[in-house]
Formats: sequence, structure tokens, C-alpha cells
Amino acid sequence: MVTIVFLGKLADLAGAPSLQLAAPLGWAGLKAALPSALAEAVDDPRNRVALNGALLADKAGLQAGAGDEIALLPPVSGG
Amino acid sequence: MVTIVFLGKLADLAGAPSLQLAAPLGWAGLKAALPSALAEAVDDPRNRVALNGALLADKAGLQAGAGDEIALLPPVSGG
Amino acid sequence: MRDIRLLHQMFIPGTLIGPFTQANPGLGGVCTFVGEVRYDQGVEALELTHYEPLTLPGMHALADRAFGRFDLMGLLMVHRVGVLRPGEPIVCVSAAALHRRDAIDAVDFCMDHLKSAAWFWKREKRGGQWHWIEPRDQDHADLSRWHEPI
Amino acid sequence: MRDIRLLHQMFIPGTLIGPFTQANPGLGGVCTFVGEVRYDQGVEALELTHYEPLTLPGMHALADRAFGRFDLMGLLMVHRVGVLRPGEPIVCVSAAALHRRDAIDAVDFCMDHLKSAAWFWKREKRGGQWHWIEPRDQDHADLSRWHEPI
Repeated sequence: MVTIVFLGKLADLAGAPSLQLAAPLGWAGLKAALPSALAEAVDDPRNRVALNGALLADKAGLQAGAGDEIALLPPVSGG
Repeated sequence: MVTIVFLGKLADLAGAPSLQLAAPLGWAGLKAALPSALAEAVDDPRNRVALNGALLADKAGLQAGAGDEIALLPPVSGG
Repeated sequence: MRDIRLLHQMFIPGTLIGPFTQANPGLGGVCTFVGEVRYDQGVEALELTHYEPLTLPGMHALADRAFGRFDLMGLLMVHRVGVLRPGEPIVCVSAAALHRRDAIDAVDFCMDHLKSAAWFWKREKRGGQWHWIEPRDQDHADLSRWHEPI
Repeated sequence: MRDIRLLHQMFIPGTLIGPFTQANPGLGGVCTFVGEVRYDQGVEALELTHYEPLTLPGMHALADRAFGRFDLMGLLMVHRVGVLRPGEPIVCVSAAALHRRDAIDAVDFCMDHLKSAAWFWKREKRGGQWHWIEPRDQDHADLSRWHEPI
């Protein structure tokens, strides 16, 4: 399984802080597995993606295997 | 009498932190009453003069009466 | 002396600053900034969420950059996470250096970056409801002072 | 809350900062700079002379300008006079404000002016001999950051 972690307001949209999806998982597969409002939100270029704690320069290149953790990160809040 | 206060290295040159001179006292009279090395030093434009705690814009205009305090102030030390 | 921490409980800045100053003997100056949760109209609480694999490493990377950019003897950078009440300290950055300019500028640099580029998500509770805090344009302006991209 | 003082005895900054912070409820941030006498090669002691009718009024005038220039809730400005040993605190400036930029900039502003435009004469003892410390060009450069004459 792959763990998907939602941060900030994406956790509200997801209705949960995290969920598990079957491995392997790419960007298209991830979006397909999410409710459409959430899939649309994570596509917003301001929302970043990290795989096992490393930020991805290109979300579309996501390739997660069993035991990996994907984090979906909205922009950080203002000071 | 007029009190003359020497600050910083002017106190070293004067050999004392202060001295008393007869009132009234103007700039020429003050310099004439000081040892020549000290008179020359206080003439340096970097050295300021205060009368009763108020800086003088023009030293030459100094006019001190009985009970007044003249302070001779070298530039402040660096931070 | 380098002390970078996320704290999950209320802290008293003075209990950190004293030991930090003592741990940097020979310093010329120490500059400290402490931020507190403001009593903004109607705000009952502030919650900070972090993401473990990014937030603390990000603070360490920021500390590395501060040490690279300024001539520092020590740097303390402590940030709260969890639920905070108005008046509670939320962040404390302290820099010790031989010269005051390095200490002051390092604190300014770390605060600008912590506020706008560190991985914290904040929401505040007003009237019993939680509201997410959005990014601010001012934060981008703050970062641009350091001639760096976000 | 405004607290401007010349101190003739050793002080512990933490004993000033805690009460100062408490005295400004609702602050967003407090920035503090503490300067200490450095352990410079061979320096045994530092003596600061002040001139009563100018020095403290000058610090108050500087505080007035800081309050005029920055949006401050409180300002603490404490400076030692007399003989100090290496490692002793010599100056402590703390500014409380709603926003961090005002607090940090006010401390920076006050330090630059205290260091170069306040009425203190300093001499240091090396090898048993006292030596006066001259003005520094760097101090003029520091002041010019604020677009003001010395």
C-alpha cells in the first residue's frame, strides 16, 4: 500500500489526514482514486507533492511503490 | 565660579575631570585659562561644547555666568 | 552552539535564552526574537500543523544557510506546533555573534524565512469554527529583501 | 511601556526582559539585543564614562525617535556605565510591537545610534594601561543606513 498524507486545507477536503491506496501509484492513478474536488485541488500548481519527504519538481513524474508515503502540501500559511 | 568638565581623553589632557574658573567666561577667556595643549585640543571642531547640558552650535558664542557648567566633549568612542 | 527544535508544549523563552547565551562564551552580542500569538479580534486559538519529514529538516536547512551567510557563533531556532492560545510564544530565534550586525541580521533572515517558507499550516478558531490562514503577499516581499526565490 | 536607564552595576538581561514582555500584553513580537564586553586579545577591562546632563536625555531622545519611526508598544533601553569586565553585558535594547518588522528594526535602529551617537566615552585596559577608544568609520556607515546625519 501507499500512504497519502493531506496537509492543511487539503485534509479538510479529503475528510481525513491520510488514506491508503494500492501500490504502485503514479500521478494519474492517484488523481483517479481521489474525489474529483480533491483531485482538482491537488492539480493546482501551488500545491506541492513530496515522496518520502522529498519534494517533487514535477508532480506528473510521481512513481510510488509499496510502503512509500506521498504528501500533498498546500502553500504554507502567512506569517 | 564656572565649572569646566572634561570628558574622555580631554580629562587626561587636563589632568583632572573638572576645574573652576572665575565668572563670567567666554570662549576666548576659557582658552586663555587652559594649558596651551588643552586649549588647542578644545579648539578642534570635532570637540563639542555644552553649556548646562545644552550643546552649543557655535563654541565662539559661549557666555557662561556664575554657577554655570561648561562641558568639553570629544567625539564619542566607536561601538 | 546550534539548537533547532519543534516544541509540542508551551515554552518560556527565558528558559532557553539564558542557557543559549551561556553556551556561547566570548560572544559580542546576542539578538533574540520571540513571537507570540496575538489577541486578534475574536481569535480563540491557533493551530499549527507540520509535516514531520519536511518541517524540521527545513528548519535545519535554514539554519545551515544562516550559518553560511552570517558570521555566527550560535543559533537557537524553536517553533511551536499544536494548539496555541493568544499570548503564548509561538517562535523564538536567537543568534549569538561577535558583532551585532550578524546577530540582528541572522534573526531577521530566519524569521522572514520561517514565516513564509517553512512548512507550517495554520488555522485559527473564531466563534468555535476553524479557518485556514492563507499565504500572504507581504511574506513574499519579506523574502525578496534577501534576494532569494521562495 | 518605556524603560530607559543607565546602570552602574552588573545586570542580568533576563531579569529585565521577562518583566518587560509581561508589561506589554497583546504584543505580536519582542526583539532583544544584548551586547557583552568581548574577550578581545589582552583586554582586561572596559570603562564607560558618561556625562549626566547629556547621556540619559540623549537616550530618551533616541527612544522618542524610535517611537516616532516604528509602531512600538514598548521599548527597553539599558546601558552600563563604569568599569566592566569581559563577558559582562554592556547594553540591552528590547522592543515590543504588534509586528515583528517594527520590533526588529527598532532594535537595529537604537543599537546603531547608541553605538555611535550616544554620549559615552570608552577606554580599555591592556597590560595595566588605559587606552581611549576612538570613533570608528563603521559607525558612520551604520548611521547612514537610516538616512540621518550623525
